[in-house]
Amino acid sequence: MELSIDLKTVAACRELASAIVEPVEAFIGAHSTVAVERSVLRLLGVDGVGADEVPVPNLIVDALDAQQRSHGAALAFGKALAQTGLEPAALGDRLASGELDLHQFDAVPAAAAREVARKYAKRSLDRISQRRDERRERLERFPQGEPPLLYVIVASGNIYEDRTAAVAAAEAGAQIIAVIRSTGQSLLDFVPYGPTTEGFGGTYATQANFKIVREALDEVSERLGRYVMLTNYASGLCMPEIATMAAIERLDMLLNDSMYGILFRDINMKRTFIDQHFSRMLNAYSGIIINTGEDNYLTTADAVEQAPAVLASQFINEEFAHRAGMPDTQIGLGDAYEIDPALQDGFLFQVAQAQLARQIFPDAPLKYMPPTKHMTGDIFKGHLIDAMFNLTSVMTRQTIHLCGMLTEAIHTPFLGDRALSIENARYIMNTARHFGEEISFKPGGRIERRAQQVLRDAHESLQRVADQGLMEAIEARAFADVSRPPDGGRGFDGVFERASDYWNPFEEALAPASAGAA
Amino acid sequence: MELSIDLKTVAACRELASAIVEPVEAFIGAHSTVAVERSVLRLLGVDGVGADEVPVPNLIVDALDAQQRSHGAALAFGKALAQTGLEPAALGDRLASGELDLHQFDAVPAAAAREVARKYAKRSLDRISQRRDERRERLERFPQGEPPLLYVIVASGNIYEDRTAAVAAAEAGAQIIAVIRSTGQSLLDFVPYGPTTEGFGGTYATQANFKIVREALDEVSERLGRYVMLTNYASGLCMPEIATMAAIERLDMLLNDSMYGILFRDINMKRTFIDQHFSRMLNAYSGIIINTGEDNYLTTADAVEQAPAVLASQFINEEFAHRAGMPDTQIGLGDAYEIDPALQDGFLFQVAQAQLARQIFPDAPLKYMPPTKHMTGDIFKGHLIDAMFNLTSVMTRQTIHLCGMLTEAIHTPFLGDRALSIENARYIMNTARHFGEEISFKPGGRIERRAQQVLRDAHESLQRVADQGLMEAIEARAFADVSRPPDGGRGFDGVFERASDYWNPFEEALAPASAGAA
Amino acid sequence: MSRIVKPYGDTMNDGKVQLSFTLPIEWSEAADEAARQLAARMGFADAQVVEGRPIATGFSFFVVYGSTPHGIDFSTIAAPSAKTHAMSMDEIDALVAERIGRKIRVAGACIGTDAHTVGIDAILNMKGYKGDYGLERYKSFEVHNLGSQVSVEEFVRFAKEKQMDALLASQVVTQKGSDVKNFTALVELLEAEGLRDRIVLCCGGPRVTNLLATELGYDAGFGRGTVPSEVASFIASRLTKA
Amino acid sequence: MSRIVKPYGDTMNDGKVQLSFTLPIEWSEAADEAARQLAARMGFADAQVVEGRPIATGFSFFVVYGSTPHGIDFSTIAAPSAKTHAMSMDEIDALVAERIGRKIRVAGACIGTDAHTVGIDAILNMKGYKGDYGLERYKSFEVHNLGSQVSVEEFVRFAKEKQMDALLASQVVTQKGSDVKNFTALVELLEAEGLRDRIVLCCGGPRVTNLLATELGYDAGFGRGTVPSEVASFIASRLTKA
Ligand code: B12
Ligand code: B12
Ligand SMILES: Cc1ncc(COP(=O)(O)O)c(C=O)c1O
Ligand SMILES: Cc1ncc(COP(=O)(O)O)c(C=O)c1O
Repeated sequence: MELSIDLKTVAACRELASAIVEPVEAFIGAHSTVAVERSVLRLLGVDGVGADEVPVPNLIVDALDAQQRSHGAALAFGKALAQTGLEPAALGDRLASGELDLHQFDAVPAAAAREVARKYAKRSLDRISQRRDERRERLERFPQGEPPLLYVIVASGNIYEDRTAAVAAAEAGAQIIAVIRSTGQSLLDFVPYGPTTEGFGGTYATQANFKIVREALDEVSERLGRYVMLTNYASGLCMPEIATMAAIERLDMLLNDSMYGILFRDINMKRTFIDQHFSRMLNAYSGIIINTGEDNYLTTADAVEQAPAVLASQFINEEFAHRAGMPDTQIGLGDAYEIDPALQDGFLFQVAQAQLARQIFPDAPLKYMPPTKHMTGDIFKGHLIDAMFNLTSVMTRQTIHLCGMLTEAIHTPFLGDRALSIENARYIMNTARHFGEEISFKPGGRIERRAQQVLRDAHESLQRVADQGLMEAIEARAFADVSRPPDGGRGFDGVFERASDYWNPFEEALAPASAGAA
Repeated sequence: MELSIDLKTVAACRELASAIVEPVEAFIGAHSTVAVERSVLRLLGVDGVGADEVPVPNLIVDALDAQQRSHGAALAFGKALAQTGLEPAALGDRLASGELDLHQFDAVPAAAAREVARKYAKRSLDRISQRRDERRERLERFPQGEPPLLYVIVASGNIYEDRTAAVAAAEAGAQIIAVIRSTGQSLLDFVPYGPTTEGFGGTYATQANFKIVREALDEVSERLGRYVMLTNYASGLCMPEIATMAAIERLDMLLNDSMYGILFRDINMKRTFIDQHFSRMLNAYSGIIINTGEDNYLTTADAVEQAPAVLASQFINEEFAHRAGMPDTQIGLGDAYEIDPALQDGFLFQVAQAQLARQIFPDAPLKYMPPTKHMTGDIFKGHLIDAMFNLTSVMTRQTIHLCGMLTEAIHTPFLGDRALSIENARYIMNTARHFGEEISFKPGGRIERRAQQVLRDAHESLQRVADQGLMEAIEARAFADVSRPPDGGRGFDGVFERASDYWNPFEEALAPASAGAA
Repeated sequence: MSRIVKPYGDTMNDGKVQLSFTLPIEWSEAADEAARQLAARMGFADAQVVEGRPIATGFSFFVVYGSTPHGIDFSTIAAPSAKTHAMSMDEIDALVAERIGRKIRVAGACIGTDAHTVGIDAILNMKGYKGDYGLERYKSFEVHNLGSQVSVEEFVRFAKEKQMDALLASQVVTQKGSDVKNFTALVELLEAEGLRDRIVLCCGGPRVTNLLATELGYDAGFGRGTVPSEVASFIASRLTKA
Repeated sequence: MSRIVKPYGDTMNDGKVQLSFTLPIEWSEAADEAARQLAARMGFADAQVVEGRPIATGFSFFVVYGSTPHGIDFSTIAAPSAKTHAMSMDEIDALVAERIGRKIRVAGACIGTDAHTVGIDAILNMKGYKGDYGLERYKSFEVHNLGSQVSVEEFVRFAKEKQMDALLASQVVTQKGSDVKNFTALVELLEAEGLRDRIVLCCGGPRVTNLLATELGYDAGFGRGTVPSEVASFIASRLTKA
């Protein structure tokens, strides 16, 4: 079932993406953010909260002066480690309580600081790599099953109800569980701490919550003989910190987009670009598959019109991911089934788009989002739209399949909704399992013409962005019809220039050249 | 979207069907039945009921002696018409009341009888042809819309509730309405009379009921600017009488199978063969599209195994219909979407079978029945199975599309069920309207191999039936795994041999050779 | 120990229920409100009309979600299953051979005007259902399948004349309570004929529950998805226990 | 004249309703029976559990049909729609030009923590919704779209400072009653600030009904499928009437 598309245009799109990302990468290389530095501390072993529930990594980074910060938190912290001989966690606590202050250790030689920090960094990376091996080993013992991998969300706000729901969903056939975050968490400039039982439209992403669900899923995986993946969101102001926690708690996937926060959460673009780079370096190393957020273009605007924007964004996300050292097999590019169900031949357009992505990104674990925007209170109709989505997904061999809920327009999923939704996907994907293999598209027909058009338009739009520069293009509404100024938006004050001898032990260890090994 | 199939095998199947039907047609030509004779009287203008609600045509035919009967009721009745100068209806009433007796008129010359009977036969046929023209003219003014034509059933038992339901369904988008008959009516050897309000699992087929719904649908057709067809069942012991009433009341379709009654209602095979021939002659003339009942093979046995039986039966039904003078455009051959939803690639098999029929019978208005057997109380799942059926139908260009009900396993449809069901079909058939045109099947793939296999097996089974003879084969369980002896079953006592000068004015007028004009 | 259970949406005891229905009124905002008030009158708290639309002149369709305040004490539910005697075909054959020493005579039929034989055939016919052999395949049963549309009188006459040990009555059509009517008629006639105590009497069909069956005076009732060995086990253990 | 309406299955007044729900119990025949009794307790007659099955350890899902004895007197339902003033854009512009002689100042926002702006944007943005232009396109409105996650305080402050004639508040997230909470907070603050009487106050969202809105103290509420001209008509006629 191959579409005939112009491979030269595909190659040209990749070149344009590279040209677009190149200058941004230069900018990234010269800067860091408070979130990156907090992540470095977390990776070194700092955890816990201080007064007013403020996380210790925040307290420490907030206490750094501009000078210290520009060299990277690892240096100042490493000096204290070297001097005090404390474990990072213990040191963190003393700094948090005010017992110690990093300015006390300015005089400690940088070399000593680096040495001890490198030691802890290695310990941390070894631990992450152990978790990665654990995943590999479990996947061998409990094969996950064939893609499309059925992915459902839990979102009760209470981590313990979420755990119940996650286990139930796994039993019903879910292969991936996402714990949706509480609304607004992406705008918090810190990560909440401990198990949480009150969220709004979702449950806070905390390391303790990650652990609770990971353990429950490991248990159910063994019981079912099938590995069940766990995912969460590395978006927002704490993107790299969530990537850190996810690496440690062996999450398997993370929502992680190079531009989503900018466009849809008004987070400063520089902050986002820097954060996504560090996050993805870490994700690459942890073996975490990222999911990008192109589906968001489709929920706010017309899906037929936005199709080229989705493809253009996929090329950009791919390029950013490559630059952070991610292999194709970890880049879950996004798309969604959002064409108006009333449109004649809408299904043909969806098939065209999904197959186009499949051919252009053959090794990517494509993420396919379900119908949401056109879902209504008519749950019966909604179930059918989901069925056509399921069919498209199995036909075009999508990888990460977010099961649509018949109650999408009503409430965050009930336990019973999830069971019906999984039943829907399983029925359709089984009854039409090999349908995609058995058909081919009429050359020059409606489906093929549509795919070719989308590719051409994406190329054109990438060309425009390349001409302008990515930051300037975003300001000029190139994406999702929103304008974001380079120095506007949330979190800009957390961006800073690196001193010439800025140092980050994890970047040093994970720099893309060496990440190939992951 | 063409399957590559062996056209020689198709031609061989048609030849076998002809060889199978030939001897049966010879038998039919030498016999008649009480139902045929009652129909002749009805066509001449006899109607109404006598004592104990027995229809007048029954009273008259039952009063004929064997000798009279063997010459055809038209002769004896014609003699009385000639002698008394009464209109047929009035004569019928006098005969029913016992005031007159057909034996009184034995001495009237046959020529006089024929002359007057021919006059009334012509009046009747003119009326039918007027109704046919009426249909044509209405279809021109109010085009019915594109196939697959959405067909739903109403079945409340009460003709007035049925009317409400029929109008509501038409408004929701139904293009064809079937009033399901009360259970057991096919085994009644008479047609109930007048409007009825108490049926069981359906509503009695009576001429008055036909009229009530026809009028309501004509009204709604004008309001919607879209002709809505009406259909009922010409099966069972009164098959030709129902065809008669349907012709007069301008029904547009009739369930009418050459073997259904034999296999599934234990009606005598000779009775059925004779009755179907006369019914179809009439249907051909009235412009009524018949629907055959191959779907019944699938509701009692495994649909994957029975596929060749369906195709074999389609060839036989086609041949019988041709012999009765029906053009291909009136032969609605049946099939159903009954493969187990749990079977992997079941959808591929369904597509193969539906497309096979579409190619072998290119001009037939194929009738496609929905999933029933595997429907359960899980209405959500049921709605999805119906969706895949809807998709198969639009892909393979089926013509008469019986909408599946999500509540199939629960109750005869509620008004709301019908609306959801039609919404299902409309959504799927619109979003995937031209999908079938845009794809082709992989040569030698699963779909094509399946179609080829079914064709080969059907050929083999037709060969076996031809070798045995149709009546003998039915006794030997060639169809639906039931055995019916040639002289067993219901209604055999209503079969009789024609005298050499048997006469039937309608047969005379409608004999296949002349029916080409219809 | 009492154990109150309530419907579960996403939190224990939230009582969430989904409803749909049609009202014979033209759609309007007032129709939505009527649907909401109707749901409230049915006792649902926080009833939300999430869908309301015209489906025909004078008819509107609604989807409603609400919370029921009702719960049920699960510890008080007495609904013993008839399917608890699980034995394999061989075990049953051995048991019957040993304890009874002859074949058990079983007659089955679709009674009344019901013509849906697929269900009772699934239990009786050799080939069985879902890979589980039918009673005809057992060495321990002599099976008489009377087919469809068997009147209660005919069925009882047959049981009497042929000295059946067990009767299996099927009802698939349930419209207007015809199933309960026919099942009841069968028990009553068996009692009137003085046969009831001598016969293991079972019924089945998609809407049958064991509870309903026992309330009607049957020994057991079998619903959706029954496989033949469950029925065979019940009959054999009932007859060998007696 | 009173007009009692009941749910309609296939016959007037049969009261047929479809339900589905999950119970936190392991599936068994007793679980089916529990579902049946629960439906009976909800008041349904002839409750039939047509589907009952395990969906997870300790959870079962049910589909039930039953007949409700309840009806509703449709003649008593007072749910006046806010959408009854239908005028076209040109008519509205002409009316406002004639009677008011200046642009009507309108501010819209997604209040509270709600970030679902698509709905309010559909009403306000130039391009509108379903082929119906948004208020920005009207000559008669000066539109201020404050966007998402606007606190009630901020919204009222803006209304006061910029002397708004009409406020449009949107709520899409309804979990745990957050919509009603935020809507109520807005009315209360406007009243506290003495602004309520000077402002045409509308709210909207997929679960909003005009009835709910007026009960909360709004002038009008707009639900699913609202098009901009309906809102524009309401505001214009309210302001020109006053
Ligand atoms: C196949 C079928 C037919 C076939 C029947 C062929 C045949 N020889 O049986 C045909 C096409 C002839 C038919 C006709 C009609 N049917 Co019909 N039919 C069905 C259908 C699609 C499937 C039934 C079936 O075979 N199920 C599969 C079997 C294996 O399941 P089962 O019967 O439940 O049996 C299992 C258990 O219940 C149990 N069991 C059953 N009986 C017994 C007995 C004992 C003793 C035991 C221990 C166990 C047991 O074991 C079985 C195996 O697990 C159903 C819809 C559906 N999906 O359920 C409609 C359905 C049953 N039919 C229906 C109707 C109305 C009719 C007609 C009256 C329509 C008409 N007006 O013409 C006619 C008349 C038939 C009549 N006089 O009874 C309605 C009944 C509505 C109601 N609730 O009352 C249904 C629900 C469809 C609908 N929604 O309208 N039908
Ligand atoms: C698009 C969407 C999003 C987008 C929003 C983008 C944006 N800029 O608006 C994104 C992806 C960001 C998003 C995020 C979230 N969403 Co959201 N989202 C949706 C979705 C799919 C569609 C909503 C929509 O745009 N509808 C189309 C518009 C045109 O319809 P409308 O809003 O009803 O508006 C019409 C009328 O109501 C009326 N109207 C509306 N407001 C007003 C105001 C006035 C004054 C007037 C006159 C009229 C009016 O006019 C409009 C035109 O007719 C719905 C599901 C669904 N299908 O409804 C979920 C949904 C609303 N989201 C939901 C949730 C939970 C969330 C999150 C909290 C999830 C999370 N944990 O991250 C987040 C957080 C957002 C937040 N803080 O509020 C839930 C809400 C559950 C509930 N009942 O409370 C829903 C129902 C999905 C679900 N089943 O879980 N979401
Ligand atoms: C990449 C990405 N991150 C995060 C989110 C979740 O939104 P929030 O920013 O509220 O966490 C989404 C939602 O679609 C997304 O696509
Ligand atoms: C050809 C035909 N006639 C009639 C019927 C209806 O059955 P009955 O014999 O009960 O009228 C069917 C049902 O499927 C059928 O296929």
